[in-house]
Amino acid sequence: MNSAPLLSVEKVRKAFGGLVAVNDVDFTVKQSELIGLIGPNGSGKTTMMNLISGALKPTSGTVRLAGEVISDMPAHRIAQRGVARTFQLVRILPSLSAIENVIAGAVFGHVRAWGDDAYREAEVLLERVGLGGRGNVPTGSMTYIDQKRLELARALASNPRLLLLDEWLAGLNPSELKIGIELIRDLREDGRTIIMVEHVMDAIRSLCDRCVVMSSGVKIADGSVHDVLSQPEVVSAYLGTEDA
Amino acid sequence: MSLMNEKEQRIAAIALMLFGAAAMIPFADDGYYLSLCVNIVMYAVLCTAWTLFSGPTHYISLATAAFFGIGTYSVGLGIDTLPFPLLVAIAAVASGVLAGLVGVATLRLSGVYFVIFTLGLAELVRQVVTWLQVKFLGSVGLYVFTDMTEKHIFWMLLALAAVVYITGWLVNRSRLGFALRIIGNDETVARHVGIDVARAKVILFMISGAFIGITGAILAPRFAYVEPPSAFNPVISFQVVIMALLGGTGRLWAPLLGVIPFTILFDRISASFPNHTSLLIGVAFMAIVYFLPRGVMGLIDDFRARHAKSRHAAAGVPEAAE
Amino acid sequence: MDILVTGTVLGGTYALIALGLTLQYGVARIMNLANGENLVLACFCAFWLYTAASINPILGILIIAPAAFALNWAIYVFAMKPLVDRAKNRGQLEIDSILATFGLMFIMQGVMLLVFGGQYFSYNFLSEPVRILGENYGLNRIVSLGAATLIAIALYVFLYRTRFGTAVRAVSVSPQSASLVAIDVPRMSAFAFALGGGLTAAGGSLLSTYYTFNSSMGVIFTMKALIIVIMGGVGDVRGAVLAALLLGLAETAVASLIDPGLTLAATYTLFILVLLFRPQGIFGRQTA
Amino acid sequence: MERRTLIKTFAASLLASAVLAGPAMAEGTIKIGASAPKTGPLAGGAAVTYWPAVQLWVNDVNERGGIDVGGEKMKVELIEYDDRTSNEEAIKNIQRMATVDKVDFIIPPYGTGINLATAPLIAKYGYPHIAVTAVADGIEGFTERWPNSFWTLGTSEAMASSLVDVLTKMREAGQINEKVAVVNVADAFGIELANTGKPKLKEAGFDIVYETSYPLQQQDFAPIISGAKDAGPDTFIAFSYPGDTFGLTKQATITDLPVKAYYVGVATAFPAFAQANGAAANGVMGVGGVNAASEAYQDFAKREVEVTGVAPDYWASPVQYASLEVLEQAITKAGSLDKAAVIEALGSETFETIMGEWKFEDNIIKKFWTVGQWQDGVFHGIASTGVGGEFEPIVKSGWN
Repeated sequence: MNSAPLLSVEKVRKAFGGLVAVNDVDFTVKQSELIGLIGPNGSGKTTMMNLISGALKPTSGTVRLAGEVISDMPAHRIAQRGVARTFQLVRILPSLSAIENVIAGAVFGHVRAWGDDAYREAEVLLERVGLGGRGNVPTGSMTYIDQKRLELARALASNPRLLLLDEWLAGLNPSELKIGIELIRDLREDGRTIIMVEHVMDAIRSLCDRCVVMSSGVKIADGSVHDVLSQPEVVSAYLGTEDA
Repeated sequence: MSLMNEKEQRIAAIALMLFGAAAMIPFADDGYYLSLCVNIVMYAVLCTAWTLFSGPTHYISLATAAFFGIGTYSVGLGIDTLPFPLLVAIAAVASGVLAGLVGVATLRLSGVYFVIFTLGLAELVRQVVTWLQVKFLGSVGLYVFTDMTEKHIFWMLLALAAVVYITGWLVNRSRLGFALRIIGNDETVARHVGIDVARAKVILFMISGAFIGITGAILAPRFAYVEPPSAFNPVISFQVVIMALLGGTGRLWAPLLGVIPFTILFDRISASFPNHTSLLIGVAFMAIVYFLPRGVMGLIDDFRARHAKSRHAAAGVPEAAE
Repeated sequence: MDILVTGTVLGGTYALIALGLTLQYGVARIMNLANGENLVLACFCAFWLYTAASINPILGILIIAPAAFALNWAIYVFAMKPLVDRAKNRGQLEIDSILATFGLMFIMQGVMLLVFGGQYFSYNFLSEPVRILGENYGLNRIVSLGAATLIAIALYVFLYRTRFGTAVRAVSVSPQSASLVAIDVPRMSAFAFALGGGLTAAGGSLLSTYYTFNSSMGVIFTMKALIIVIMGGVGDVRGAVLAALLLGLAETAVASLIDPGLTLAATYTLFILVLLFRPQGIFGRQTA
Repeated sequence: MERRTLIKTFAASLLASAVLAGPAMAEGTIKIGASAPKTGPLAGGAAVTYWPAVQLWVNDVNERGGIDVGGEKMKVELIEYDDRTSNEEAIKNIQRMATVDKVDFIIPPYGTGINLATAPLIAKYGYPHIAVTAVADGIEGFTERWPNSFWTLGTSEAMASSLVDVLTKMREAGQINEKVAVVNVADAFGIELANTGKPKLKEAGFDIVYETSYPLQQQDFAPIISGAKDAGPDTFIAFSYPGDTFGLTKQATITDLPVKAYYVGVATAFPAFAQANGAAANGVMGVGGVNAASEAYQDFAKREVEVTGVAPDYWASPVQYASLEVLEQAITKAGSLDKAAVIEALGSETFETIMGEWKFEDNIIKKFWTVGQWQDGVFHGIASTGVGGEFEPIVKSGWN
C-alpha cells in the first residue's frame, strides 16, 4: 500500500475562458483503491474526469498514471495506457450489436485482443455484467440499465488499470441500484482501481474507501468517507446555496 | 475466424461471375455501349473509393477532382519517358500522399467545413498545377498518345474495381474497419476505447485518394489531351458525391446502386433531350432527393425489413431476434 | 494605396455575392448551391429591365429584390421545408440540402438557357471613369460598392438593432432555444432564406452593371460565396463583409506584388488557413 | 417571357425532341450528328459560334431541297447532343452517333481539348473530322496521326506572328513606339500564343516592358492594367479568353490605358464585345477577323440572325459555317455518302464558301484570318495569311 500512487493529480486547473471549472486540484489514487469524487452540481467533478481521461486538456498542472505524465496525451493514448471510462449520459454505439459494443473496448485499448479471443472475452464480460447470452440483441431496444451494463462491460474489456465511472448509478430505480452497487463491489473485490463520480450517497458510503469532495472547482475535503461527510465545509457546500 | 464464411463465399462466387461477365462486354459491343460502360465502371470505382472513406466517417469530400487530376497528370507528364504501369503506381502514391497531407491538416474540421475545405483544395491544386506548368513547362496542354483503346481502358478499370472491392472487404474485416465503424457511431467513445481516430481517418482517406488517383491515371489515355480544366473538373467531385449518396453509403456495394441507374438515366436524358439536359437532370435530381431519401440502398433495406417483419410475424418469431 | 482601393472595390463585389448566402446558410441552414444561379438570374433581369424598359439597374433592385424574395420564399416553402421537416439532425439536413439545391441549380440553369440562351451578355451603365487618389476606377463599380455598403449597413442595423432581426439571429445561434422563447423558427427560416435570396439578387443587379455574364456562370459565384461565408463565420454578416474585403485585398496584393497567376491560389490558401486556425470564422466564437 | 408561354415552349420542345429521338426516319435523308457544349464552361462560346452556324446550315440546305448526292437531293437530319463541356460525355456522344444513331457524318465538337479527345474515335469510325474551333500548334502532327482530320481556323503560331507583323508595320509608319506589354491567360490557347508571340516581338525589335500570365476565371484585372500602364507601353497585347477579354477591356477603358494599339484574344470578335464596350471598342484589335465588308459575310450574318436569332461572331462563326459548306460540297463531289470518298474529295477538291475559295493543303487551310480590328462598329480583318481584302489597321485613339 505504500507503493507510488497509480494516479496522481497535481495542481490541475481547467479554465473555460474566464470560468475556472477546476482550480488547482491535487489528489492521488492508490492501486486497488475505490474513491468517490463528490460535490454539488457544477462543482467540476465531470470536468475532472474528462481531464483524467484526456477528453479535455488541463490549462495547467499534470496528471500522472503510475508516474508517467498522461495529461499531455490525446485521449486514445491515455486509453491505451489503461484508463477506461463510462459516460455521464450513457454512450452506446447504436449500429453495433451488444457484443460488438463490448469488443470495441477490447480491440484498441490497454490489453488488446482481436478475432475469436476478443469474442470469447466479450461473452465472459457480458455474463459478468448480467447480459449473458444477449450479445446479439439490438442495442436500441435495451433498457437503460442494460445499456449502462453494456457500457461498463465495454470499459472493462480492455482490462484497465484505472476505471472511471461517471455517475454510473444515476437514473436507476431502487432495485436496479442494488444490482448496480453489487456489480461495483464485485469489481472492487477483484482489485480494480476505480474513481466514481456519484450523487447517490448510499453508494458512496457503502462502496468507497476514500472520498474527494469538490465545490466550485476547488477540492474542499479528502479523506475517509465518514470523516469527510462530517466536515463542516462539506456540509455547507451541500446544504448551502446548492442542494445535491 | 476462417478466411471466409459460407455467405461470403457465395457472394465472392457471384461477384466473380459478374466480373467475368462484365469483362466480356467489349466483345459484345465496341461502340457506344462500351463507352457507356466505361463511364459506369469509372464512376463505380470513384464512388466506391469515395464511400470507403466517407461512408463510415460521414465526411463529405469534394476533393475527388484533386486526386483524379493528379493521377491524370502523373500519366500526362511521364507518358513519353516512363512505362504506363509505373506511372499508375506513381499516380497512386502521389494522390495518396496528397490525401495524407490533407487528412493531417483537416483533422480539426468537421461537417460542412470539411466539405468546403476539400472543394477549395481541389481548386487550389488546380491553380498551382496550372501555374507551375505555365512557369516551368511553358504550356498547359499535355498529349497522351498511346495505343490503348476503350476496351483496354475498360478492362483496366474493371480490374481496378475488383481491387477496390477486395480492399474494401479486407478493410471491413480488419481492426481498421472495426475502428471506423466505431468512429462513425461515436467519435468520443472511439477515442476513449483507445482508437487513434485521426490516424484511422487519415489512413482511410489515403487509401481512398490513391484509388481515385489511379482511376485518373487509367483514364488519361482516353482523353489524349490533358489540361487542368478537364483533369481537375469539379463536376467530377460533385457527381461522385451525388451518385454515391443516391446509392447509399452504408455498404461497400451500395454506391453501385446509384452509379448504374443514374449514369443510364442521365444518359437517356441527354440523348433524348439535348436542349433540356440541365433542366431535366435537375428535376430528376430533386425527385430523387424527395422520393428516395435514403438512396436506393435505403429502399432495399426498407423492403427487406418489411419482408423480414412479415416473415417473422408469420413464424411468430420476436422481432428482437433479427 | 492603389492596392488598397482596388482591393476594397473588389472586396465590395465579393461582399455582394456572399451576403445572401450567409443568411441562407447561417439562419435557414440550407447550403444553397443554387445561390450563384439566383445571382445570374438577377443579372439577366437587370439586363432585360435596362435594355427593354430602360430601367436603371440601381432602381431595378426595387423590382428584382422583392421578386427574388418571393421566389426564394416559395423555394423554401415548397422545396426546402419538406427536407427540414424530415431531417433528423443537422448533418442529414446538410446532405439533403446540398443534393436538393444541386438539383435546383441545374433547373435554374436549364430555364435560363431556354429563355436567354448560352451567350455572353453585357451592357453599358455608368462605365465612365472616376478619379480616386490619382487612379481611375469605374463609376459603376464605385456606385455598386456604395450600394453594397448601404445594403450591408441596413442589414446590420436590421439584424442587430431590431427585435425581428434579433429573433433571426437567435435562430441562427440555436433553433431549439429560439423556439423555446416563442420565436416561430420555421417562419423565421423561410424569411431568412427569402431575404438571403433577395440580397443575392440585389447583388446580381449591381454586378450586372460591370460584369459580362452568361447562363452557365453561376457556379463560379457560388464557390466564391461559399468561401467567403465560411471564412466570415456562418451567418455572420460582419464576418462575411470583412472576409470579402480581406479576400479582395489579398487577391489584389498578390496580383500586383507577386504574380497574377497566383491570385486564385492565394484565395484558396487564405481560405484554407482561416479554416485551419479559425474554423469558427473570423468573428466566430469558439464553442466549448 | 410569360410563364405560360415558357411552359408551352418547353412542352413543345420536349415533344419535338421526343419525336426526333424516335426511330422513324424518312427515306433519302442524311443523318448528321453534332455534339458540343450547351452547358458548362464552354457553353457561352459554343452558343455564339457553333450552334447557330450549324442550325443555319441545316436550315439553308433543307431550304435548297437538300444535298445533291449523285443526282438525288437528300435532306439533312440533325442529331444534336450536349457534351456538357466534358470529355467523357463527348466521347460517349461520338460513340452513340457512330454506333447507335449510325449517322452519316459528324460535325466535330467545340474547343481544342474536346476535339483532340474525340479525334481518335472519329478516326476509328472513318468519319471526316473537319475541326473548326481547335487552335493549337502541332497540327501537322495531328493530320499525320489522323489523316481524316482537317483543320480550318489556323495555327496559334501564325496568329501570333501575324500580329507582330501588323505591329511592326505600325511602328515603321511611326504610329507606335517599340514598347509593348504582353499578358496571357494561363490556358492552352493563351500560353501558346504568348510563347510564339514574345520571341517574335523581340526579334522584330520590340521591347517587352511588362509581361505576366493570370489564371482562367480571374475576376479582377485592375492590377494587370495598372501594372501595364506604369510600364508605359504604346502597345498592349492580351492573349485572353472570353471572360478576361471583357474584363481587361473594361478595366482598360476605366483606367484610360494610354496605348495606341490594344489587342485582346478570344471573344473580341463576338458581337457582345461591341455591345459591352460601346465606343471604347473602336480600334481594339483581336484574334481572328473576317472579310466583314464582303457580301458573302454580310448575307450570312443577316440570315443567321433571321434564322437563329443569334448574331454570328467575326471569326469562327463564318468558318464553322464554311466548314459545313465544304462538307456539303465534298459529299456532292464524291457523289455518295461513302466516308472515305468524302475524305478523299475534301483533301483534293476546291470549295466555294462564304470565306472565299477553300482548298486544303495537307489537310490544313493555310489561308486564314489572324488579326481583326473594330472599326466603326464592325470587326474587320486586318491581317491574314493571304486571304485578301484586309483593312488597314487604325491607331487606337482613346477610349471614348
